[in-house]
Amino acid sequence: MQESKSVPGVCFPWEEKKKEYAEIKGDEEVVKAWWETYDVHAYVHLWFCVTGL
Amino acid sequence: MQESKSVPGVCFPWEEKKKEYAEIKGDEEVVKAWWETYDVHAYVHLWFCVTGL
Amino acid sequence: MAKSMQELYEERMDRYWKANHLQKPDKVPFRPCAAELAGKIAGYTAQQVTHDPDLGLDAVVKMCQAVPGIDATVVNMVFVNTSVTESYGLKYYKVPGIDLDADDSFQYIEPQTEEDAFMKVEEYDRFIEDPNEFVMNVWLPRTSKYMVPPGEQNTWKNNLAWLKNGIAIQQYFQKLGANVARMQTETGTVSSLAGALKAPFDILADKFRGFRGIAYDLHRCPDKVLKATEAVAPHMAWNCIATADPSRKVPCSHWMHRGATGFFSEEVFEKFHWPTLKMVTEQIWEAGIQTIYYAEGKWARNLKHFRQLPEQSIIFHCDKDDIYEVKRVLGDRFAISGGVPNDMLAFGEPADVKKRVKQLITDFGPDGGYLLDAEAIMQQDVKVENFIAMAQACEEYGYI
Amino acid sequence: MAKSMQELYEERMDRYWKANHLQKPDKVPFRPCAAELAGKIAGYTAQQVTHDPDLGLDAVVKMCQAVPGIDATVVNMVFVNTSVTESYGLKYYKVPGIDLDADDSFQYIEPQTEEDAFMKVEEYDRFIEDPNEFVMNVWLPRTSKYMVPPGEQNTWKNNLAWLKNGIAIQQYFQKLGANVARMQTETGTVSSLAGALKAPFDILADKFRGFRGIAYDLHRCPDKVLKATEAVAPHMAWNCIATADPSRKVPCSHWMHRGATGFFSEEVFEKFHWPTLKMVTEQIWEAGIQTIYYAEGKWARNLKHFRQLPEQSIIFHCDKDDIYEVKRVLGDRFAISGGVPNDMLAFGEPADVKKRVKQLITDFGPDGGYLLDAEAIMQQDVKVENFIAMAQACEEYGYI
Repeated sequence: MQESKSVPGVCFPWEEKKKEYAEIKGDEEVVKAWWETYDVHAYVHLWFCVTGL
Repeated sequence: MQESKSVPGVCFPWEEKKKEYAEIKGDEEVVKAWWETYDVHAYVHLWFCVTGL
Repeated sequence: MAKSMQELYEERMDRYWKANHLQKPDKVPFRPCAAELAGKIAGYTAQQVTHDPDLGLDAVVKMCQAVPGIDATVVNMVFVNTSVTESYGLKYYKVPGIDLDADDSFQYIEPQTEEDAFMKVEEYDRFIEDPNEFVMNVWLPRTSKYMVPPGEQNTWKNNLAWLKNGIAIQQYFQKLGANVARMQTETGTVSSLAGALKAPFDILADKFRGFRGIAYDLHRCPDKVLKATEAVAPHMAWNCIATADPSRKVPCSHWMHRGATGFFSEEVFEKFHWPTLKMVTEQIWEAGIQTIYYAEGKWARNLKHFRQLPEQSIIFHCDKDDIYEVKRVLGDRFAISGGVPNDMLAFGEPADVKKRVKQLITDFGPDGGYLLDAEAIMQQDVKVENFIAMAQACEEYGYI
Repeated sequence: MAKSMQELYEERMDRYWKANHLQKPDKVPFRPCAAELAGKIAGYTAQQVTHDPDLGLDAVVKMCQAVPGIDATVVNMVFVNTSVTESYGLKYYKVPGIDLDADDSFQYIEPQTEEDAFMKVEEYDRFIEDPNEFVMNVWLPRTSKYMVPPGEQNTWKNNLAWLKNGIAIQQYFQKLGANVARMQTETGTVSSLAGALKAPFDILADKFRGFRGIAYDLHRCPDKVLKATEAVAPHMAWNCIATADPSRKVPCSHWMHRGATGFFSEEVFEKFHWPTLKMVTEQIWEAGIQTIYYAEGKWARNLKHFRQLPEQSIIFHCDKDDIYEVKRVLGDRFAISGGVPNDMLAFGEPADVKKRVKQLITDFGPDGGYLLDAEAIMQQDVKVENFIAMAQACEEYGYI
């Protein structure tokens, strides 16, 4: 099976986004969860254009 | 009062969009109404960033 | 006392679930896939149901109200909303009321040349390396009049197109959800599917390379075609599961195109089409979701392959195949649907339809695992009286 | 028999409406503006109510459940959702839980130099010619880490940022609407405002030029400042009306900043601030909508100007002004709100609060046109027992 770089459900990985922050002073999970929530939505929009439109 | 070029509620005017179509074979009002619906939403998003965020 | 909508809904859900799972429900479920036909019943033009998302969805509710006996149906069988696609400048449709008369069905325009293709033959490696990157940065911008790919000079129309894509599709998703709820509470009807799937080979053929392109590629770069199907398959499965029914009660749908026997040889099907389709279907099944194989065209030669799938993992919808042959080959493992020819619905009379429905129910009903439907998606050519006859015959003969 | 939520809601709406319209309701309405305080009551950190839109909105419902006697409140007094702003890379906030401790309030970072300003002094003409074009093509891209203006080389992060802006804000709007309904059905509480307004001068000062920039501009290009307020005013009015309560029952809100007497001279207020604010307020009133003038800071010197506005067109919220003086100057034309010092709510005791509330109600209640609130938006420094005392005192003494 061909290995692909792209991970389903991810456009802009949290690991990349996290590098923008010097520090996360509070609960990182809250920040990560919502970043990923909107990132997943963006991914679903992109692929809805592919498979649904 | 200063006259401004921009009309509230409009980003991409229907008159401009309409030029893309060689012809509108059916009910133009339906096409116009929905173009303007999403255009108004985009405008509201832009100004929500200005006044609400 | 009349049943409440909730009781009616639960009764229909039970019936639908059992038939999908090879069981014998109290009645053969009527599960039509009505597209522009719903608009015809509701009094809306094809332009209205295609371009106006509110009327398009309203038409389905009105159809369920006007025609008693619909157990489950598709909330948006006119699956493209062209006001959404126009908002961000999608190029590949002929739109009812714009490019077409207000009563024509929307049409997909497949680019006919390598130059116009949304993915070029030399781009296989990029696609294979990262299909999501390709979709975001190459494919989607190419399909839009306004979008600009990374690296090129940006425009205000580009920025606005992405914004509108976000807004319009998001709103459309919410309207879909609200209308599924409306169908349930106002008409007691089950939304028959959630989550869409295409075969990896189909998506490559339909949306990226085009039929001509893929036909050549099978000869000039067969390994890349195969790798491309393998690269895109996880995205197909993931998206289908992510957008499926959270309760796992209703199946997702797989609209089947280029695996039909008229397009490619059995060898091509076996090597390029089937392996990733099988894998994706199994992943979806492992997530607890059945897939409707909506097999457009004729599939006879390839039917035997589907027996490799886990029992009950699919519902096989029969279009131009002999449904008796389909039942013989697949009926012990999977539910089947279909059986009423669209020609009969368009040109026949209610008596013809009732006779056909009675026959289908008599032959398939007693075993369970059968759902009544037309052969193909019902558009504006279907006579309303024939559709009503279908529903009535199912009510009349279906309790067996 | 206990009142149904719907009865409670209607009673509160009637009370709220009457007080806003200078009438005497059955009880003085308690209309708190509770921001991080709601999270404190619900058990959520400032990070949670600011960054998690579900918890932020849930906190307000929980507060209405936990503290009986809230007649009307703001569904999202923590008005910035930082997960939305992070999704498209907004630069101008310090975010609780990221840049700030999880229990700090979010902070707006105003660029301090001309170089960093989101609008440069030489861009007045472009802004004046077309404020929407400026917002779309200049201002918004500059405020985002990812967005790229037209004419520059596009990036994938730009495209994704616009898409996410569309999705995230759209979802946030839907969550807001759903939570207004939840407040009504689960707690019988009125959503106290809909549609936000800023004074044209304030928006120019706050979001485009910055306070330092505008202070210089008033000397170096006063005509352009004035023209800019005039150019942006129709957009302020239009947006406020478009996002206001469709039923016109609840007011919109005008969060007042740089017109307070500490910032600029009366001449500046009269020439640059007031004319377009007056015009916008009148347009909104003509559309059938009242405006809450939430007058942050001290406004005494400028109060007299507000008398020019149509009777009942505004509700004047008093922060650091002497509320008795406000009542004397404006009380015959407009309802007033406020009166409980935030210092007392943070450092005082419930008995102090009750005494203050009793006094306010005794002095203003009999005339009608008064709404109980703190002086300023309530953050996490307010003691919960003092907030509860406020609600209880209003229940106890408010029926006069």
